Amino acid sequence: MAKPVVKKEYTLSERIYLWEILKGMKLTWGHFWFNFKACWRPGPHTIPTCWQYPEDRTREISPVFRGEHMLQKDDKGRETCIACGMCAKICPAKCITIKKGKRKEGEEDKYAAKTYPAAFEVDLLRCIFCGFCEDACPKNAIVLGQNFELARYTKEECILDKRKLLMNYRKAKEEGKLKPPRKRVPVVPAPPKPEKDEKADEGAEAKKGKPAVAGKAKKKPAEKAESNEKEE
Amino acid sequence: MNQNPTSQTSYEPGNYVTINIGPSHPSMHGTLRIAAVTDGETIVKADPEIGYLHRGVEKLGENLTYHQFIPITDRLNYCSAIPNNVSYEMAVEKLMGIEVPEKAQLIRVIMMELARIADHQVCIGILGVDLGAFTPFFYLIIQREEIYEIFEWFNGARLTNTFGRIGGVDADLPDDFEQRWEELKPGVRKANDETEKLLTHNRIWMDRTIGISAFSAEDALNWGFTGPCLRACGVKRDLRIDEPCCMYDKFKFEVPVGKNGDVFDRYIVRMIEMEESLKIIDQAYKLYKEMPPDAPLMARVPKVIKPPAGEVYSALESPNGELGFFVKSDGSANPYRIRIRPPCYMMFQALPELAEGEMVADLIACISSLNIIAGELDR
Amino acid sequence: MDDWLIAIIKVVCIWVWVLLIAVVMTWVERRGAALIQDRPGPNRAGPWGLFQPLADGIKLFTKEEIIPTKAQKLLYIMGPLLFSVPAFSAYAVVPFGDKIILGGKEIILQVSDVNIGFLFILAIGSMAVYGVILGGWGSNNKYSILGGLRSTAQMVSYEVPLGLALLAIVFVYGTFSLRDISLAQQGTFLGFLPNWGIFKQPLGFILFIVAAYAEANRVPFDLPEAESEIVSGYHTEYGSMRLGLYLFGEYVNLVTISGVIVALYFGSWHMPYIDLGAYLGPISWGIVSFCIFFLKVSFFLWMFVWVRWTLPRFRYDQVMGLGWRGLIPLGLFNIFITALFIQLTV
Amino acid sequence: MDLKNRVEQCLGPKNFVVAMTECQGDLSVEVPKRSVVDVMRLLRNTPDLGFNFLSDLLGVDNLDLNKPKKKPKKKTEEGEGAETEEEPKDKGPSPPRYEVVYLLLCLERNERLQVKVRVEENDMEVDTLTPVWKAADWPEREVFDMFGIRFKGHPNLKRLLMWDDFPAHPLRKDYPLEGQGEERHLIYDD
Repeated sequence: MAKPVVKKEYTLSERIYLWEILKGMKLTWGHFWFNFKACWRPGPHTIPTCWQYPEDRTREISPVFRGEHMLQKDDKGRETCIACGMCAKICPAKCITIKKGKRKEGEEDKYAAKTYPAAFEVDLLRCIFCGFCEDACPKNAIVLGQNFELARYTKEECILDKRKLLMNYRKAKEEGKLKPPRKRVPVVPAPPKPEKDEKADEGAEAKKGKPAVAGKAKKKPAEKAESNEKEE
Repeated sequence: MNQNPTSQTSYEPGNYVTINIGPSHPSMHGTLRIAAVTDGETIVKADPEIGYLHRGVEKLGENLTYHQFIPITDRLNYCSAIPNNVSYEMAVEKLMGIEVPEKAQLIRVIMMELARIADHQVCIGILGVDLGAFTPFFYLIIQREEIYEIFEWFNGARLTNTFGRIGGVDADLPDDFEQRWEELKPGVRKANDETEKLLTHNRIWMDRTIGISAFSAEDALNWGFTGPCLRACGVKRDLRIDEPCCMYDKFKFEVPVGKNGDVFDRYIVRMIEMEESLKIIDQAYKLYKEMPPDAPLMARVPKVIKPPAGEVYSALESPNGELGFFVKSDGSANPYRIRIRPPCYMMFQALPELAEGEMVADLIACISSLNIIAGELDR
Repeated sequence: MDDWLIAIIKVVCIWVWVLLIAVVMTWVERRGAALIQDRPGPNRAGPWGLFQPLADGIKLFTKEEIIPTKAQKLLYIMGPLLFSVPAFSAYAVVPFGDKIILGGKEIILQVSDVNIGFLFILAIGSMAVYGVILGGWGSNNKYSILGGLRSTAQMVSYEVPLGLALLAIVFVYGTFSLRDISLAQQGTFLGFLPNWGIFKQPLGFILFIVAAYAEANRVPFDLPEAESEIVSGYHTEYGSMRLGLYLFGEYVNLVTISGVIVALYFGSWHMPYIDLGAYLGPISWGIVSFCIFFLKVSFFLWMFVWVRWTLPRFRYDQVMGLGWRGLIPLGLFNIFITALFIQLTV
Repeated sequence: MDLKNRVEQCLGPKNFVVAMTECQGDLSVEVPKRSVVDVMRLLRNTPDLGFNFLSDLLGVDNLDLNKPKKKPKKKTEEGEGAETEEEPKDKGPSPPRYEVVYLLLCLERNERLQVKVRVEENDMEVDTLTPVWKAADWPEREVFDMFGIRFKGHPNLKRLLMWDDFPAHPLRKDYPLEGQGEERHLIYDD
């Protein structure tokens, strides 16, 4: 297939290579000189755009960063997780396994709710750090912290059990890097008169020839969502 | 295995050298392979082969719930994950008939345009690197880092954002967004300026890009080109204007159009688009600030998403072009079929025609300027 | 006997010195590139990363030597040697200072003052082509052979404008010896300019420097090792110190070229306007002239780095076009003008 | 005149329309398999349609939809998306297993149209669209790769994403998500 013919129209300064080359060299010299001066600054963070990583940890990490997981405790030092399994269910990578345990007498200072996770494992090798578990958690128990140094030597170390998850929490608390509770985004308020709307909906559906079954099926989850909001 | 009758007769074996470029080659964007039959340095026939990064994303989608597929879309075009997320979310929203709140749409626009800038920066930077100019790449990539910083402070991830949820967005803009944005704007403009100074009028650059792999508008449409590469051919088509979604119709911006459809035009179109994106973000942020702070960000969406049975196709102007998702639902919680229409897939299949008669060095420039992302290409 | 001893000392000294510069150049290149590109570059090994070349050298020496199974073994081994030996030997005729008087004996700061210095450089420079083409051919790799062929074509073509530029210089100074040309650049020209070659041959200088960049395979003429197209050209298959020899050879070439540029066009060891030799003693002048010379050389070495990180790279046919259609006519024109000028003035 | 009527006017007289459905504003036309190229040419060249851009081409495996136990449920769902009366073929004993969907776009009016072709399991061959749009090249290869639907007259119909001697067609519904161990075969048999 014939290719379209392209006409080159160069100006004189473009035609003689040197002028534009010198302009470019002036620009790169500017960068060189700026950075050359910056090189002599004291401390590890010399050139403004680069962090000398292991030494220089001054870079601020976002408070909502999605790093290594942790299991949070409440103010009284009790585990907040109720082992409902929402996180395990929503996880796209299926990296969370939870075993449910029932709180016994005398463990009220250890666990906040009646149920607690007897085992809680997060497989870091599978995790994709999407943050859906945080989103799904009704108690704000599982949280993705600010730790981004995830390299480990063995595969076993990459599986975070409950002990490690709680340790992560303790470490974050000591460093004052606890994640603020996730802000729930405002949702469009429910329509003001649900009964009437439902009727209208049904009417519309009937007009369209939609069977009522589908309408009901559609309605149910919405109700669920409402009830969830109330809980919160 | 070769069932192509023309491909065997179009060149006589023996007189030519077949150069195998890729799958691991310094200038391959991801893992692609091009078997180039060359006559000296001139390419007689370039035969692209893909699939080295095939991860079965479409099959995977059939086995995940609608929400769980969002992080998978991050991994399509990893240079700009946000348009992928939004495009998929829009497809599901269309299927369910959900109206996304305006504020959420504005946040989507802001983030998508930031991602567009980031994507174009990478594309132009890599184009420079492939043509031997290393330095602009760094000037651009530093600004991309700043954009990623905004992403990080928005919802906690830099590259694979998992932006938004079906029916809205997952977070509001951070409080310091305005400050960061005001800092970012001059930085991006400066980096673009410097890139222009180093490249645009440099005769070496012009010689290397003008007239290389030029494509006519008819050919481009025939081959399914979209996005900057189609606009470089002179077709004024931008889904942001032609099929406005996410309130794109409320913003004023120019759609740059090229003339020849060569590498240089693609480069220039991308350069101008970055500037236009900055303008769009400015306007969108102004609208965003006018919204009440507690305006809803999520539509009312059931916890378990079960769209009614049906099939929709919804497309969006991603940095590379038309990124479409075809979602078919059977009424259950898992999508029945998800088809991704990646923009660079359609463009890469035209490579034999684009590269024919060019030189080996131009083949590299051509691939770079098409902005092939293997994650998107192979899915 | 003394002459022999002095010659051997000079050879060893200059060999070590050039090698040292080449080694430091690898550091300068990486650090300079980094600073141009807003990043710090190698800064871990030693102060400011100065020991980085050392670390690289150790790495290259201790790496396993691999010869590809289907390589032409002899050619494969000969390639880097043929490339690096001419690179080192070309410096023999380039001066590096005026002269030193030790114990009443005048020692010129140059390995040997050959009266056909130019021809020697051109001849030895063309030898390097064999290293590249043999290495590329012997590797039995398509990228290597492409790189080798590109390099050969380019080096052979650009020797012509290089020679033409040098010819014009010969017209001006009437000698082939670099030392004589250096000596002739003392004083002032037209009363206010230093009596340097660049002011007598501005066009020739541009031709020479462009052709020299092409000869040294540096950006924007680095097609033989264009890593985005042909991986790394003729040394794709090389590893360990064989690769090191290619890399060092390139930097040594840069030192030689910079030395020639300074000697021909930038007044060699002369300071502009001031004749320091008249004020200093014979030994101190020798050292000072050496320093001046290498200050100038280091500027041109830096130019190589600077240009490399500013420009994109040419395409093969464009390089050839520039050489044959651009530089050679210009070179002929330059020779014509020079000859005309000399004819009219003398 | 809206798109649906125009499409019907264009294709109707030649009996090209098998069914027409609409889902959330996306119009889809089912056409007979043998005349797909004619339909495309017609859609492309009719002035008031002008679908001159092939946006995408994809395959769908309806195995799970056609399963007998799901049948009653499926009926209602089909009805929800569109007018039930226009689905005569589905009520037959064994609906064709595969679909090839062509996504067309009219650049002038920004209208989109889905064109569907049903492919029976025992006759998995569709005419290629490459003479009409070159853009159909790789998508057709991919559909062949993923579903095993062959395209008659395609210039280079070989696998696109999977390797050449891959034994299965992975996007079929009866192919397990985690594969059948083909990669092991690849490692040991070479």
